[in-house]
Amino acid sequence: MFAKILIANRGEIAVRILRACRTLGVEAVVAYSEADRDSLAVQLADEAICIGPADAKRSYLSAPAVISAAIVTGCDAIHPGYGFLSEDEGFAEVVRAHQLTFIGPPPQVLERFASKEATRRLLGAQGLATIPGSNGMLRDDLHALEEAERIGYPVLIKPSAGGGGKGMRMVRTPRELESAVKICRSEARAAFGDDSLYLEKWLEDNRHVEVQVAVDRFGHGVHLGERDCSVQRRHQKFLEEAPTPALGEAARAELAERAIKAVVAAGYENVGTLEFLVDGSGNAYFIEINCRIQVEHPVTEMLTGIDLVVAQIRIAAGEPLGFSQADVTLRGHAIEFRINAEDVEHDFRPSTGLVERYLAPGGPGVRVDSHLFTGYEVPPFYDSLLGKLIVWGPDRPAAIARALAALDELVIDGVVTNVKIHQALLRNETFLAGQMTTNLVDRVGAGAFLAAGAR
Amino acid sequence: MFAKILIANRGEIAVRILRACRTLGVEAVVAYSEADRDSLAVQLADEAICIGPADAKRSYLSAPAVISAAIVTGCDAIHPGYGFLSEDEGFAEVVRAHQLTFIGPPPQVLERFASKEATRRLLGAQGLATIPGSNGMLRDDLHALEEAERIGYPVLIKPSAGGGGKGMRMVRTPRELESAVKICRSEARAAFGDDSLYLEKWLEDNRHVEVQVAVDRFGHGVHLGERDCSVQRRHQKFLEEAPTPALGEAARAELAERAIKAVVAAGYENVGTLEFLVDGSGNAYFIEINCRIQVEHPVTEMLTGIDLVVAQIRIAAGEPLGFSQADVTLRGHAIEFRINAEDVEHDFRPSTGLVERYLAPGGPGVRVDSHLFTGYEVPPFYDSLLGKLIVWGPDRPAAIARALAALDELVIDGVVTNVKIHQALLRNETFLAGQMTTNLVDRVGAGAFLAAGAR
Amino acid sequence: MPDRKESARLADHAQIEGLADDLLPALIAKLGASGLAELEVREGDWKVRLRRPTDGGSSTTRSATGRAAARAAQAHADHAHGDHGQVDHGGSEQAGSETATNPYRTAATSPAVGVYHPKAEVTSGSRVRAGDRIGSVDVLGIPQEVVAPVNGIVGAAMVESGDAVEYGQELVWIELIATTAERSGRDA
Amino acid sequence: MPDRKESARLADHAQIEGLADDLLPALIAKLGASGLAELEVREGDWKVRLRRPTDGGSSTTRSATGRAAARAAQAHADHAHGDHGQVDHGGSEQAGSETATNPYRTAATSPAVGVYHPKAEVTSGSRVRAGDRIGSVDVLGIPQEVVAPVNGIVGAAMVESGDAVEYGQELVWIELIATTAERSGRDA
Repeated sequence: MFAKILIANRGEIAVRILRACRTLGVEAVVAYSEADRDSLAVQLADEAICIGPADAKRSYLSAPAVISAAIVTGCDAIHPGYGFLSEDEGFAEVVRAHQLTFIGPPPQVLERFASKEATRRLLGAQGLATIPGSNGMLRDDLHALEEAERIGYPVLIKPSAGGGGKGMRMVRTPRELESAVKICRSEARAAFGDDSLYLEKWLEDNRHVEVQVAVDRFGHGVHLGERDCSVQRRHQKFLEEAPTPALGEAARAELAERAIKAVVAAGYENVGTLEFLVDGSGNAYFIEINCRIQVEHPVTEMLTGIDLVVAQIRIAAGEPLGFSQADVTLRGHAIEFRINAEDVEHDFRPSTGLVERYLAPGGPGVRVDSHLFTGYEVPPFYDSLLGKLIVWGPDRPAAIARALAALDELVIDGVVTNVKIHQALLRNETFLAGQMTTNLVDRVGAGAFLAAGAR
Repeated sequence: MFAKILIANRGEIAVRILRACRTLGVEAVVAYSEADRDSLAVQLADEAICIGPADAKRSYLSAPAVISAAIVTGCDAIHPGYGFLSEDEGFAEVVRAHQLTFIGPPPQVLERFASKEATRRLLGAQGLATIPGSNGMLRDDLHALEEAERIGYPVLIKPSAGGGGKGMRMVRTPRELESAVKICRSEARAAFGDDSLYLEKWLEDNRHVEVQVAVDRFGHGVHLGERDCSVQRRHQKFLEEAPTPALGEAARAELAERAIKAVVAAGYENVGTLEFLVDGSGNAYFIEINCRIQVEHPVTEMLTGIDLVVAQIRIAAGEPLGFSQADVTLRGHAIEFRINAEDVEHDFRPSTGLVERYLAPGGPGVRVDSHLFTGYEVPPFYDSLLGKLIVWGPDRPAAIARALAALDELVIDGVVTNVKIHQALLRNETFLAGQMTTNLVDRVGAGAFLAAGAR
Repeated sequence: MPDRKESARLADHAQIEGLADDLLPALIAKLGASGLAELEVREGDWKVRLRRPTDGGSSTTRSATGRAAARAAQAHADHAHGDHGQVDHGGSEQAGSETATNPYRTAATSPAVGVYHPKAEVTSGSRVRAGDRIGSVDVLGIPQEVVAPVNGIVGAAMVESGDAVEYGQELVWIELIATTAERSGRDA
Repeated sequence: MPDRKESARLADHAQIEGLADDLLPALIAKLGASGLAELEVREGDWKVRLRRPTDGGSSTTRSATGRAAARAAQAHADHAHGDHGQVDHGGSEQAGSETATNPYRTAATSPAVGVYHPKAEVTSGSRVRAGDRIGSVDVLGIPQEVVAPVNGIVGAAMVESGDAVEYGQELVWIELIATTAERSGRDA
């Protein structure tokens, strides 16, 4: 096991990683930007070090700053969390060059799965169905037009790097294609420093279902069931649950088993998530793999009782997984609500401010992962995630009942949040029927959801 | 189901019951004393009503005040929580006389199990081994001496009513007996208004193991496993865990099955707890039944995923249990730490004050049931329980590792707490070996525990 | 908390006056000029804090949503005034704040939770002495006496006969016949 | 937050001065006389709060137990001064508070996290101009320039050559050669 881990992230995930380190009895150093000097992670940390100014490019996204901080504090490993440098194989490579361990897949594994398009071919060869897509990256507009023609409209333009909806556009006609490609290229370049794009057939009314896997250095792999992330707004997940209401028990088990078989065969290592689109008839198409811990990982922890961040650190340290597929039991139903500093009544524009009063809900089956505290000032420099409310119940209706009570109990005075949209969802018939599709909120319009929920 | 429930209690359990009502979609009214006007339960409540002054005798212990509050607020049921009026069969009787439902066993059941001594005979007849004890209540000193002689010293003097260590004394010689009986009578009279006492054989180095049961009106009963409450100071539990390290899996299952069989046969109804003393050779002797929800109920909720307060309300409303023994699965290990406003370095004297800063621990497997918040003033009028930290892990070592991290994370500025004794316990070899007995802390001395823990 | 010694009081005065004279102007300048949300300065054991209005309005409403807003507000008020644990004023915030601001009247409060019945003979304008029975609160059929807390004249009623009342709830105003001594005492 | 208009500033001044003149004396008397822990008064959009010292000492220690106490203290101090989100001072609390109280010196701070090496020629007493290179911080072998923030004379060093430093950490004092204008400007 590592002697000392540098936590190169912020917000709730920095606190989450710190807790995992404490559980493992490993020392931890929180690397923070000037804007996060008063953050909960820094307050809770045994040791913390300022790595740069508020601007993430000069702090959380700066490989030299992060690695230098690890060296001067005597760390032997770096946990990147999610976002920022977490999926940058170049960073992982430099980390290793400095005799430090990147907590995540080893660089060569990250490299193998770096290109989404190559990964689709790799895992497609291992028996995972993939969505009809472009043959390689789009060389130019002509190539894009040809490929779109071949696949058939509508098509989805996707960046090879990154995620989170940036550089993504759905296009229904050749006329829209050229300008959309231009926009996506610049978005992708700005967000990920890589503007290579590819095309995917667009499935109307699809569900987003992802399988959580964990594979150790010795090729022992287990799946931890799936999660349904179909509740999205502009390609951004904001509610996740498990099990997925989209598939029956047998179909879920089969999907998860196919997924773990494929990634083990393809030589994946550490925790990861395989994302699938599921169409109306229940066909699951593999779209991409996330080689990091995900925001929604607690949903799986609630069902399995397995600490995924601890598993991630253990695997990176070269330890065996320590449990087998037979030890993984999925109990009950869990739902995660992303609590964002967003004004849902004004097009979800980000909000900031001083948290004058914070009361977290609690009780059986209620978990809150958050970096909030009374007196915390939400800085304007980073994403709007304030925390996650995760509820568990023996079944979906029980989980929903708990969620309604917990959301009503949550108090965040001084900062506008998106709690209203969650409350609206929990009263929405499509959601209650387990029929959400990834395009639904955008098609209906968030406003309509809120209005219906208010009724 | 009930239309509206009056919560006739305070502190963390009032909040816990409020959450259960919210989950059930039942309206709730929080009855509070003047000293609790700013309490979390009152702040979270949809409706709250002041029933009297700080003095519990004129508020939380006043049957007329509680029942009148229920009537004027239009409630059809009263939840007494634990302590206060929760085991007063007279109160339950008056509640029914006013066409209200007492959430707990029906009055006639409470009455049947009111006398500990009678209950031992009743359940002894149903096949539960009981500790050799006096033949009925102690009539006078002569009778006490005869019975003690017959049972054999050392003996434990116990009050027929109440609990919590009041009116209890262990006696090793006839010489001590008379004065001890006198003290116990006055203590019992003061605490429970009933000074009848009985004798029990004192078992050296015993363990306190209790079985949680739930029985509906139709005689369907299940057990939810056992809890170990051997960590006590002056007969007061302050740490509880499950499963008990004292017994193997087979012995635990057998004890729980015998317990549920006996109480169902004896006509018990609603949730309840059968307390046993387990001697060095693993023999379990039934000592008493608690006809209420208990402080340590979350330990069982963590293992089973079953909401015991919801079950209690459903059963009181005449609903069937809704699950069978086969649906009760016990997963992993859970430990509850009672966080008390006590100064462990000054003989655990109660402390009060303004909570200037409150940060609750969190993350996977961590639950905090508490009524604290930043800015809360701990009143001096009631018991010292500030809340409960409950941790869960796949096994006991994992739970202990999480507990250490969580206790270190807990911040309660402005009020002295007993956190240190918990941290000392988690470093104590006897505890780590699962060898705690009910007399150990008192025999070794809390001071010695703290000193050892500090090392 | 126990009342504190005169000497300590004077020390407090000196310190706080010091704060007011020396530090406040600096604070004012700094806060006025900057975009800060709040400023606090320590002087010895004391602090002075200035806070720029933050848009807590909507959120406060949020925090009270679906709850007893008045009650939440009451709780807030208690906090704002820092008299934690001091609960000798009952009833709704409105009434509570009235007593706070009007020293020439005081309220008769309910001795229990139940149903209020004023005494027929006691009406607005009647003169009462401290301890006089002016009504009762019915608790499960047993009447509990409501008495005048002070000498005075019965004023406006805050609840009607037959209303459900909680313990300590303000029922009816008693207008004081105040002496100068009493007044200055209250204003101190 | 953006800088605010002059008119708004003046309004703020007026309101706060109002608070100071009218309300503070009353506050002082009330708090001095009572046993309250704290008092707060609102005037228009503004609040003034006085808080009696509470025995947070031991508990603060508790909250910092097994953690970077200095850092926690730093975080606290930031809160106490209410400059939420304002993070333009780095380094240890000790140094931070010094700058706050001594307007005639300012510190050169680290441009990055790494290992500090002062420039050999620049020693205590050397005269420097704002922008002069006075040392470097080594980040993975690449030196980052440390420059003098103001014209002045190099004073006491806060870290030694070869020490690990964090971003924004105060490295060495630069004693100001202050003009009256500068001074009054600072004192305003």
